Amino acid sequence: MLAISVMNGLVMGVIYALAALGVSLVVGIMNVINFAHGELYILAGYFSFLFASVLGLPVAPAMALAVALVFLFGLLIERLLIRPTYGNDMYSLILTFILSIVLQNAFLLIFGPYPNKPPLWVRGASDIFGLFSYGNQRLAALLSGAVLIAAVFLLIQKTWFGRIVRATSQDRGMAEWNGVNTTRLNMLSFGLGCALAAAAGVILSPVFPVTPTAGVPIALTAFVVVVLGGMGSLWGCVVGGLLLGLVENLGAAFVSSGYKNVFGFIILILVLLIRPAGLFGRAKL
Amino acid sequence: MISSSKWIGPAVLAGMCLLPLPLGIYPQHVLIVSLFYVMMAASWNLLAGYTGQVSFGHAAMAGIGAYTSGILAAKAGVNPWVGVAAGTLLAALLGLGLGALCLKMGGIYLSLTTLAFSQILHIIIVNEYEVTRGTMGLQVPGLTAEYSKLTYYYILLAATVLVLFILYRMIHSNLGLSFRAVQNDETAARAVGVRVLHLRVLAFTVASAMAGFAGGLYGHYLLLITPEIPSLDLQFYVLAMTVIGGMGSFVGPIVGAFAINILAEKIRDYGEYHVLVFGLIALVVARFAPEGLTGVWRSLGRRRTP
Amino acid sequence: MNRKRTGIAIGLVLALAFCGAAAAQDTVKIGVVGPRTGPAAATGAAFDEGIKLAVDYVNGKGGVLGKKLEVAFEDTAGAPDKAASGFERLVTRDKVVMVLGESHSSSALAQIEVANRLKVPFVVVEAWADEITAKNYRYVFRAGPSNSGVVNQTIAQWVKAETFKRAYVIAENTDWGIGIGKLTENALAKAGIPYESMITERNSQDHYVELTKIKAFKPDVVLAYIYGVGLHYFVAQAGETGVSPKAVVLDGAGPPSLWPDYWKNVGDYGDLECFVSSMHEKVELTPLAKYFREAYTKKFGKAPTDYKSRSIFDGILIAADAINRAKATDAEKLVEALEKTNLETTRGTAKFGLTKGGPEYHQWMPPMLVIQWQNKQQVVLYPTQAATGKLKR
Amino acid sequence: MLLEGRKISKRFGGVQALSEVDFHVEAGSITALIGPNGAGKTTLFNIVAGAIKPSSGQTVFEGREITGLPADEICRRGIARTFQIVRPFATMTCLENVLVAAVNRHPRRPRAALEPGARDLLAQVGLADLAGQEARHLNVVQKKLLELARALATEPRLLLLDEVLGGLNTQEILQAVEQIRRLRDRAGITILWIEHVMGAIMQAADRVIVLDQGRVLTAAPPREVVSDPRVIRAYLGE
Repeated sequence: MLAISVMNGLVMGVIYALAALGVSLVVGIMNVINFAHGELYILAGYFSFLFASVLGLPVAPAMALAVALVFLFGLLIERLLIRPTYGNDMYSLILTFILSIVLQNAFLLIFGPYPNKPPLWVRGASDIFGLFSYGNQRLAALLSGAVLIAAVFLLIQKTWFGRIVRATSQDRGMAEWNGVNTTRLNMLSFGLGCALAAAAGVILSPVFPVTPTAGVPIALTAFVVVVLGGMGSLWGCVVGGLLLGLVENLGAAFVSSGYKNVFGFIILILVLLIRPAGLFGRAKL
Repeated sequence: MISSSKWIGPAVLAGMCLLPLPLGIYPQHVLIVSLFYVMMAASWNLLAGYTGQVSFGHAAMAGIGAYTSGILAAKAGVNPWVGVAAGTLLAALLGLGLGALCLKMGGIYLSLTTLAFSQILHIIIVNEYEVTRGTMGLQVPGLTAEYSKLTYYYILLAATVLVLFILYRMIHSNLGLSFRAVQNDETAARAVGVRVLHLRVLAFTVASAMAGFAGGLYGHYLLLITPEIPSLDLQFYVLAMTVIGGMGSFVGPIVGAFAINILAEKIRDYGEYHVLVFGLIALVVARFAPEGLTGVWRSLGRRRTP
Repeated sequence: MNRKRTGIAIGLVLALAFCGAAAAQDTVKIGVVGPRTGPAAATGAAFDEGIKLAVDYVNGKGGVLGKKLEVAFEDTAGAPDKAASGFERLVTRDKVVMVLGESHSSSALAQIEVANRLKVPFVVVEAWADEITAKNYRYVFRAGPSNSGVVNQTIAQWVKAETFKRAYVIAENTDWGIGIGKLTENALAKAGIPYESMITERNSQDHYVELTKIKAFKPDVVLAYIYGVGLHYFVAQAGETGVSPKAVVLDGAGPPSLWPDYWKNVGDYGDLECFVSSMHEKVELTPLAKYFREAYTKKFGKAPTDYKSRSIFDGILIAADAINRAKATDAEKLVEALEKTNLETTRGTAKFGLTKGGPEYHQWMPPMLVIQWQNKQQVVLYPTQAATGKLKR
Repeated sequence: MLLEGRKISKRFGGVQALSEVDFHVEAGSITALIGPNGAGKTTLFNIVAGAIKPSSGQTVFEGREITGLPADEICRRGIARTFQIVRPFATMTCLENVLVAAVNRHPRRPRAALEPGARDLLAQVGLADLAGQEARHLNVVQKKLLELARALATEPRLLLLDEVLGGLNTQEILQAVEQIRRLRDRAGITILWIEHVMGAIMQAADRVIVLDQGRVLTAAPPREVVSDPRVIRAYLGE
């Protein structure tokens, strides 16, 4: 019981962290919460289902194409909806909230209410140390999620783009003063945030099929993780994601499975009360 | 502002009193639902439009009102009117608590906290189905012994007038001046001594009480309370109505609530697209006409009669 | 200055809104309620097919009262509040004379209150909670399974017949799930079979934790009362966690195991799963059942799978028959005619119980089967006299 | 001593905007705050007015510490301000702009009782005719005057003026300076004044504080300040 709950917690934690990375990146740089983050996750799931199951592409290119398309879609959203609202965080929140409802209903119209599922990468289940049996697809999701998170860290820590991102999220004014084109940077990082949502979507949709409204809990969890870890802190996302995954699954196993998701929200409110900047956050409110 | 059109308030009120008489049961139902949304949107507007607090917990407050009153009536046989009062009070207290909790935070944190509050409430209602009957819906008694659409219409109309009257008085009082100052420029408002934090908590408490009140009445009208009342969907409707009507204007949410509800009925004839259509309208309005329909109407008027 | 203009605007909007046109009265309209969206939207699709066939059938035989029969379908989304308001909309706006359908018990329980208040006959077709008929409302009928009927006549009998040793009952948190779960527990206790039970969230996508608890109990049969795609997740994850095939999983609702997405969502873990159904391709109880299969195949170019399309077909036939015998669309006369129903349908002869006091009042219980997927073929396991094969594990 | 700053420092990210600034303002004086762009003048204003908190140091007003109090509380204690870039309440009328300040000074008095006073203030700054006009329709000079009236409606004992003369022509500058003097002479309001127009300061100020690169360069009467080589160097560079 304990072993499988910890395992579940790890898998979900990695996925939460991945979904939250995108939110955190955008918050850190643009101070914008993208409410439609979950819907972009779902969109990527639908795309990869469409390319792989309907058009018959192999799994890997279908996933890559899905992520690329969502990235472009993210650029479009930034250009059309977010850019005019800079300086007014509330307005971008309202706009993306409306966008999330629009996307949900568009999905309903286009794909119907049924769950859709891209093909599995691997079939069957494995026996883990004789403790429990675990779906292979979930193990694959865990692995690829971890690899992707590592890649994002490399991107932020080691590249030219990452340096600009770090500089801007620390002090926007200084970055602008030093010649950073923040308009381009905003657009790019918003797109990257969306692409991270999409990556989480293509990894997880073979396990949890996508439905028009399945993005809501994903986005909510991502917000909880971001606040928990501290807005704009990437390490915070990973620690927060894993923590949340573990707490939820242990809570579900030993307290009440119905209240699984409540644990996350209670943590959120406690963190806001006690340490509003989050575990790794800047003390900026 | 008041002088040239003193007759308009009483005239609209008289019209609203007469309106349902020639109508069938179904249009009457649409009007009653619209009145509920007028209360919700107008009170949410006090938060988002006048004090810049984008709360995602307003529908949850309506849920607090509805479930408090509904559970008291269904399980303890409490008179529904007493229940509605209790629901209003509880919503006000929770509003006060949430408002105070959010004092330290601003902007996005407030939105996320209210979102978390609404989700926690939702999960509790679904899980405690032995008390709330979860997604199955709680059957509750009506406000009157005899069920009549017309009676409910007048009850909700009276409630709406009360809510709007309080809001109008607030907005047009000394307090309202400060509200509008905050809405215009928070930093400048603080600099002239406006107690922004007090105002916020006050607005949160009042708006929550109103949502609880509206939710309580609405539950007893539907006779069935489900987690759809404290849901993000309902929150979206309230937000879309306010944004489309015009955030931060007194008549905006009223116009928005009626327009959207009636439009919904028209669109329903062509299928279940109404949510998508509203979403798109709201998106376009929010992006290109941030002052909403009333803002557009006003600027049109200004152009014609300079 | 602006308020005058705004006042005029409000007036205009209101005036515009109520310029609806009245519909012409050359048809007799009945209403159908069911989920076209939401977790069980497939039921709405099945209802749609059944409605089309039934309307063709009835109008082909001269319609009702010399007029054409028309059906208005209102979506309930599987949500009780939408169900109640949809029901009310059918009666007050579309002016239907009778309402049929529904496949969610919680929705139906909300709707029977509206039916009773508006005094409109309501024939429930596929919502199983006992309370629906146990409330003994004059205007409420059920031409379909009830929880107690399904458990006591079919599921419990099957569990005994297969001599299962340990059972696990998992039920969703709805009126149907909680009700049928409780009835099943009672039946298992009476039969002396050790069991454990739990309630689950019907929209949950992740059942790993629950399945771990189930596995620890070592059951040889799991009775799953989860409706909608939630069942697919449960079946797939039962396979992944190794609960099945050690234990046989029974889908206590039926249709989710027949939906087109079933195999896509559960993969190989779907094989050997059992489910209840009132329809099987090789079991035809009446000539009308044969007609239905042929008409369905001809119209939709595929064989019927979801038995709920046939349930609504039967419901509409019962409604048309009652209207014709009542020679009126008046609610009181329709109730009297419904009470005298004696009509051959696809599932046998429909007759409503008239003894008050229990769920048998205004209830007709059609026979149900237990079927197992064996290499993607449906094999009838129970009742034994209709069986086409043996349980495989 | 009406206002005193003790070792005020403020750091923004990697930039030290103020370092250990000591200064004071005598009651009843007109004190000017000058310095090249980026010297930290507005930052110091914002700290005094409570718009931002200092990284360290204290501000003391009328003998009581006010460091870190919220801006509205500081306003109630008797410090009012104007903004370098005007911030009127755009969708409210001029009268309402002034009334906001008045009703928050006297929360218990009805609006009607406060209106004559507000109209008086508008008349004082020459905006009486525009009382019913929405503030967004004013020109920049009018907006500055409105902000001044609004600040006065809070009935301050210390008024912080941030470049009120920018954009005014010579004639208007003379009038404005006259008005500011009158405020001190007749209403007894102490004034701390950021300004670039040196002529005006020479005319009106009793004392000048010069800020450069976040430090106090000197604080002296205007005549001494203009002949101080350090000040000249700060403005003109080496």
